Amino acid sequence: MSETQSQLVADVEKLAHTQVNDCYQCGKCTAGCPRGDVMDIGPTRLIRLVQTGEVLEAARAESVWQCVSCLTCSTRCPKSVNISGVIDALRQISVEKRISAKRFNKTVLFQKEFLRNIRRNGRTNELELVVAWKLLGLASDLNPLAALRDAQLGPKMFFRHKLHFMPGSPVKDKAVVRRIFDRCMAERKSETEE
Amino acid sequence: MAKIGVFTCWCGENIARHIDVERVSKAIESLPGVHCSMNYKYMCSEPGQSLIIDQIKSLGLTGVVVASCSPHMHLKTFRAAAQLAGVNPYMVEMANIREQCSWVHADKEEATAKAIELIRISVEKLRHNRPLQPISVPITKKALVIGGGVAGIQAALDIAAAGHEVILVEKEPSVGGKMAGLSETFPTLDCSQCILTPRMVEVNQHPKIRLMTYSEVEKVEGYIGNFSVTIRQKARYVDVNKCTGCGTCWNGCPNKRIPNSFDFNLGNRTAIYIPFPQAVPARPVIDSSRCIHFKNGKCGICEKNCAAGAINFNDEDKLITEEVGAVVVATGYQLYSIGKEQSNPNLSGYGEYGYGKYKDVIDSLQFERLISASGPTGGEPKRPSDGRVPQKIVFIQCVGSRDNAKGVSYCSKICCMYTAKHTMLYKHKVHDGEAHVFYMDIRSGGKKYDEFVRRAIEQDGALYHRGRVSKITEEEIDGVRKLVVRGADTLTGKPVTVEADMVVLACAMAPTDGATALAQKLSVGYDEYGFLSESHPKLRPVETNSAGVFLCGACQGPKDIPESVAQASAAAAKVLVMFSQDHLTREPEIAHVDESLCAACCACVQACPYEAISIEEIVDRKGNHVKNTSRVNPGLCMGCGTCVAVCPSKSIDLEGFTEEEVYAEIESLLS
Amino acid sequence: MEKTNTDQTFEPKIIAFVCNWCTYLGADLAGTNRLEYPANIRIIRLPCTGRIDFNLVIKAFEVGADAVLVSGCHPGDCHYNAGNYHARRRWILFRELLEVLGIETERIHFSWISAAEGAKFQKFVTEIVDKTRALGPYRGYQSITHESEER
Amino acid sequence: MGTTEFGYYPGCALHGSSNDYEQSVRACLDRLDVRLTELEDWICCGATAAHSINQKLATALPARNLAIAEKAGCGSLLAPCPMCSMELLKAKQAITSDPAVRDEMSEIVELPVIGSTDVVNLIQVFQAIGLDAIKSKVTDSLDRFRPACYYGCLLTRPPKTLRFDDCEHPSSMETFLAELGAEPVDWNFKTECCGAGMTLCDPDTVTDLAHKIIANARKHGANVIVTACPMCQMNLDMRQADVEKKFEETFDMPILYLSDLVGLALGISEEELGINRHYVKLQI
Amino acid sequence: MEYQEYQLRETAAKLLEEEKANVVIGYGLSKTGKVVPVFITRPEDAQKLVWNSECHQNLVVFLTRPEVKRLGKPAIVVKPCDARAIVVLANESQIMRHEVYVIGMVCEGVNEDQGRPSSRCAICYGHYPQNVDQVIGEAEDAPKDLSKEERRKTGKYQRIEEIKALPPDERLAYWKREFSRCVRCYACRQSCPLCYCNRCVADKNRPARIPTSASLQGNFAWNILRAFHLAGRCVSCGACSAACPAGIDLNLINLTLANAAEEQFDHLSGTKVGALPLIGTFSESDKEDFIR
Repeated sequence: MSETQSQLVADVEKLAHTQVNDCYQCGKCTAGCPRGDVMDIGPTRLIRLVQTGEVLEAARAESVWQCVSCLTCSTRCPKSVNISGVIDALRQISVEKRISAKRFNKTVLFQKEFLRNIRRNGRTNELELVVAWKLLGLASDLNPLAALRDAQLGPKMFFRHKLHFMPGSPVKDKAVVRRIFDRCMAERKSETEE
Repeated sequence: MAKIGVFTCWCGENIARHIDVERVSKAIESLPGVHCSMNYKYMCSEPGQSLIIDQIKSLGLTGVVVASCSPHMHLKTFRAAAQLAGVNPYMVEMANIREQCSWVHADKEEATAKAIELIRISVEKLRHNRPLQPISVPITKKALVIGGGVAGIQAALDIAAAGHEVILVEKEPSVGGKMAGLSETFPTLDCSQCILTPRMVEVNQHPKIRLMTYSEVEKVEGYIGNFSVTIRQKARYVDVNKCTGCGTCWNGCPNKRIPNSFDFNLGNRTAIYIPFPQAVPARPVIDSSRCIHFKNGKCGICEKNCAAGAINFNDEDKLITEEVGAVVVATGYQLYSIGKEQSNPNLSGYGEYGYGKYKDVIDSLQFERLISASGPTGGEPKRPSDGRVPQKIVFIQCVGSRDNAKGVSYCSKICCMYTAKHTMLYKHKVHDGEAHVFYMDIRSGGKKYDEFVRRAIEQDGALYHRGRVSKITEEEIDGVRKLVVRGADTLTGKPVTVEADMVVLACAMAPTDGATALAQKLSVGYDEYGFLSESHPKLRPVETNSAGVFLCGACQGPKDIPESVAQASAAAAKVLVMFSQDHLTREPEIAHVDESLCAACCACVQACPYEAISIEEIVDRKGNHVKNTSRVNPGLCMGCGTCVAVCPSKSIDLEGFTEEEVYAEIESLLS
Repeated sequence: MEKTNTDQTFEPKIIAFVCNWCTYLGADLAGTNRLEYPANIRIIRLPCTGRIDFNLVIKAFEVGADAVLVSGCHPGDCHYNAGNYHARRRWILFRELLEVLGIETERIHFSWISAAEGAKFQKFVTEIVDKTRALGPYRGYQSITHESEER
Repeated sequence: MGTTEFGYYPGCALHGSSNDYEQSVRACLDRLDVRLTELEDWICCGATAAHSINQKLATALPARNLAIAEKAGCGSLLAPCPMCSMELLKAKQAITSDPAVRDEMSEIVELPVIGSTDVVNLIQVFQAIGLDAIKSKVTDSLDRFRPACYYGCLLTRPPKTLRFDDCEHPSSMETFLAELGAEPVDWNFKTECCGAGMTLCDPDTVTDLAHKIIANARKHGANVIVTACPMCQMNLDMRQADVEKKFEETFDMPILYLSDLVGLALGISEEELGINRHYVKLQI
Repeated sequence: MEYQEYQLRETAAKLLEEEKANVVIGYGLSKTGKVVPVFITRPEDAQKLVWNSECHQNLVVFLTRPEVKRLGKPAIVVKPCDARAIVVLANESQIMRHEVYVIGMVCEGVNEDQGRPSSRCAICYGHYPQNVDQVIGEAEDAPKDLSKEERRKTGKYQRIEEIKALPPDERLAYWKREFSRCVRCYACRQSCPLCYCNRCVADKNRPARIPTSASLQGNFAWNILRAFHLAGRCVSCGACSAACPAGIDLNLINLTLANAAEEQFDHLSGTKVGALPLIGTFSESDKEDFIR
């Protein structure tokens, strides 16, 4: 393993608060994963890649973004490896290194937009978010029809008084939220803030 | 006046390369008490030893210091040599100038200087040493074997075969242990009961063996060669001497639907019962918690039917005390519980496998009963929920084993083998059935073992998936209840879902529940899981640190039948070595009390790890109380010296490491 | 003069009290594996850490030790089941006593070293020698002894 | 019976698209004399996005809310959304188990935080009120309901952090609803994930997962699914039409909040509880 | 206090009359009017007993003396702090508890010589006697007991903290100054109710663990030995400090260990009947941070 590789492994372990070498590749995470059957690289193999220093290859995997963060894997792991945490770490690394799986550009952009939304408002403004999402969908060279499909939900929700233009009670001290974001993001080189 | 000879060894080049041996010899000559100082190439060799013997004889030496290797290597050798020349063996000291000097210090000057000091320490100690006489303890040549499984049976038979009396205590109503419940055994597929039952009968009939079933060890006192054991013989309510084992009672008992624990509750038994047809002794027991007579005083059908008049509803537990010289512990194992109930608070169950919730999820010992000819289904694999013959069985290995999060960290060693056996036995009975195995690694080291596993895969077509199972749910599919097993195959990297009729969990092997309590009674150590500790993992595998107590079988760690039997014979051999003499010689390096000075504050009594110290009353000739004092039982003391450290008045001292000797050692270092 | 001179060539005297079954064997193993360490240590072999009385440590300082090492089996591994647990409790209290008296506790080193830990023994001894060398001779306790002699 | 008090962290969902949940919780707890004090100026917990993008942020955002709760002297804090509740508890664990994290977080969020607040979910609030107290106010029986209690993935996970119920076979909702007269069914997907986190990004998977859940509940005889999670409710409710279309099956399975069912037992109207605002109509 | 004294005399007379005790060990007056230990064997002499603020001596030390044992079954007057020593003696099987009748006085604090309040009273563990056969005095008359925290802030504990705050060499220098005054008269040993060995190690010469002359080295060795032998046993009665002719506050060392025993092992000696010795027992979970 090269030094860069071991550095990356250490980074993953630190972010996920776990030891990847504890994993003995039993496959229980893949077995219980609700997305296991559609993933390109299942959780067991993601951990294996990290074990062997191939963090970047793992971070490129589509499965990193297919994960629904349901924690089934970590909960049932016989070695108490925080698999879900490792996947979160891989997400963070893939974003920072701009190597996330192409097919999930949308998802990544959405997550970023979600955070930007919170940074701006302190709480999520759903309408802003859905609009941004739809714009992203249209702009990201994906099937525009697919994006339009959910657009139907918009009016439906609005009709049921579910969708608001503003959060129920706006955050007063928005500056502090920004400062919290800046402090957390400062330490790591991150491209989330343009 | 001490006349000490110092013999410095070159150990070939080992010592001489880094230590100037000649200079050492010279420097030692002038030390007080040293009468001669010599060196030789190999002190431990025959001529080396002769040199020592000659010098003792010609110079009339009273003590010997050998400066050579670690005392753990050759102290015994040199003590024996000194004894040959008429010097008390405890007047021999060693200075470790090899392992702790020449081998670890490169600078010859420094090493030589240190060697001189090390020898000086030993000389000073020796000047204060006292000759000691080995302690002789008489031996009761009778052994107690605890546990009547295959290991206990083997140990009992071996000891008895040498002509010594044996008491074999078994807590269940019959001997046989777990092996009696198995169907066939790997890797030969011979019938377990066919090979075991002759041995069971033999222990019952052997004139030298007293078999005490339905009994437990209550208390152990005494020490090696002289244990006093109290055994609780539980009320059986059947007079075994009158009973003929005819079976009229259990056949006539109206209370027929009691889950049989021998079948792991898959089958039923009556309130008066023998656990299985080949039980030894073939004498029934009344389960008083279920018997109608004990509930309302009625029924009594068995009593009426018994022609021998053997039923005794007024039977009571009996306490029997026996004197024995050695104890063999063979309490065996149980399966790690996969349900919510755990005997060990560090463990938690496997909720995701639904054991206890889904009837057709069973453990491996239950499966053994299901395919055993003497089992509740007569050997036909029928699933517990509806009696259907399963067309597809999933076997899951490493349930509880190698699972730090919920179970135990160790490998249970036998599951790979018996799971392969299970798939074969199943396929032999249900030819078109499917056997799926989820495993992590196949561990099949042993004679004909790996061939056996391959046979299951290659010839009998068991389908092995390398991966653990995450969840089992029960679903009705096409009108049949199925267990949906969600596992993974890490070799393909994909999840695998199997809709099975039955699931068999290969649960971890764990020590029996009472094992640690028994270990405490015997002062035997045990690990975090409750497996009893052997004295040395390689060189003393059947001894314990409690002298006179030996181990065999799965109470010491996961083990298969051949290993258990081999270990049982080894334990028996150790007992026989002990019994080959009338007296036991023990190292005299034990604690002793200056009773005139002891204030009986009891600190040592509390501190002793072996309960070897007690408070005794001293009386004068007329029987008047003079004082109390602590006293060491030389049979129990192992010589750790903890008592010395806690004694405020130092009225207790440890032979071989007395206060005087140790202070002399330290003072020799005065600069 | 003498002071600086001795300090330059100062070789600490270290007395070790070790149990026969773990640390003594650990030291033997260091030898078998030829793991070198400084020659400043003198081992006193005792059956068990349970036997190691605090008096012995004081005595070691009285004879001029600059540091003392006390070592035995890891908790749970005692050859005599529990001697090391007894020792541990005494050490905890003993350190409190030394602390208030101003006897430098950094000159008394406690450790668990098993029969398999030859390398740990080597490392531990080397560290102690280096540390003690840096601390210099234990003039504190030695002055007690010397003043006694002068009187 | 006196008034019980809880601090209240609604989270974005309850002030956004799942405001029917807030309506239901408030109506229900009001009837039970529970006073909720909303945290002053709370902020978003960060949800999945924060721990996908920046781990420190994933601790800092909930830590800020914990700090606000501590400043307000709030002992028990109700977070009805399991995602929020889990994020708060994860942050609490990080803060209480490592003083360095505690100090760092106090600095980042500009308020001292020690992790002293108990974060509870809706079921725990009902448990705290006590069955007897609730039963004494029950007016209507729930005997027409055969609920499949759906805990989702986050109500019990990670078990060592949440320490709530059995993570494989939870039963607290069942026990509770059975006492109110409902007949909960035993089914297999109590803790299976519905994929709500992906509802916008990957609708196909979500419909698959939702189908498995609704179909299994139906198969085991349920006539309603009960949840205590706004995302699960929204996902199973809003997506049900898509599921029915894709799998060509009709379910008409109402997806109620736990507080909806409790509210009905307490005699609160469907309108007050906001049940009328769900997609799938309640027709039982 | 007068009423307590009256009750005490009545009790003692009755005990002797009914032969529940053959000797009452208590406080009386010497010819010069000083409070001294007295051994009352006749009921009519019970009037000689006194109880006042000068009764600072711990009489428990006499219980293990052979010459006192010869007087027959004893009753003894104790203060609450002294009573703890009885519990320790019984736990260490030095006395049969049922063979001693213990009269516990509710205590408002006592003076040392020259009328100064005793320093041990500043760290009083309780004014109401525990584990005694009879209590004389009313609980409400006793001053309020200090909490553990309050105790730590007063008297000798404060002094210990001061010493501990010094750099090690100054600490050592302090004790060197103190111990250099020790003349090895062993009054500390003589006055201690818990020093009951038949022959003290200090008096044994094979090996000579403690240099016998009053050298600084010997004094250090002796005082370390004494302190450690009392670890987990000392009941902080202060008898040693009071007895020391050189005026060394020996109790400070004992208190340090008593404090450690309480903090680390939750062991407060003499407060629990049947307690096992602190040294001589262990727990697998004993905590330390210095063993490597």
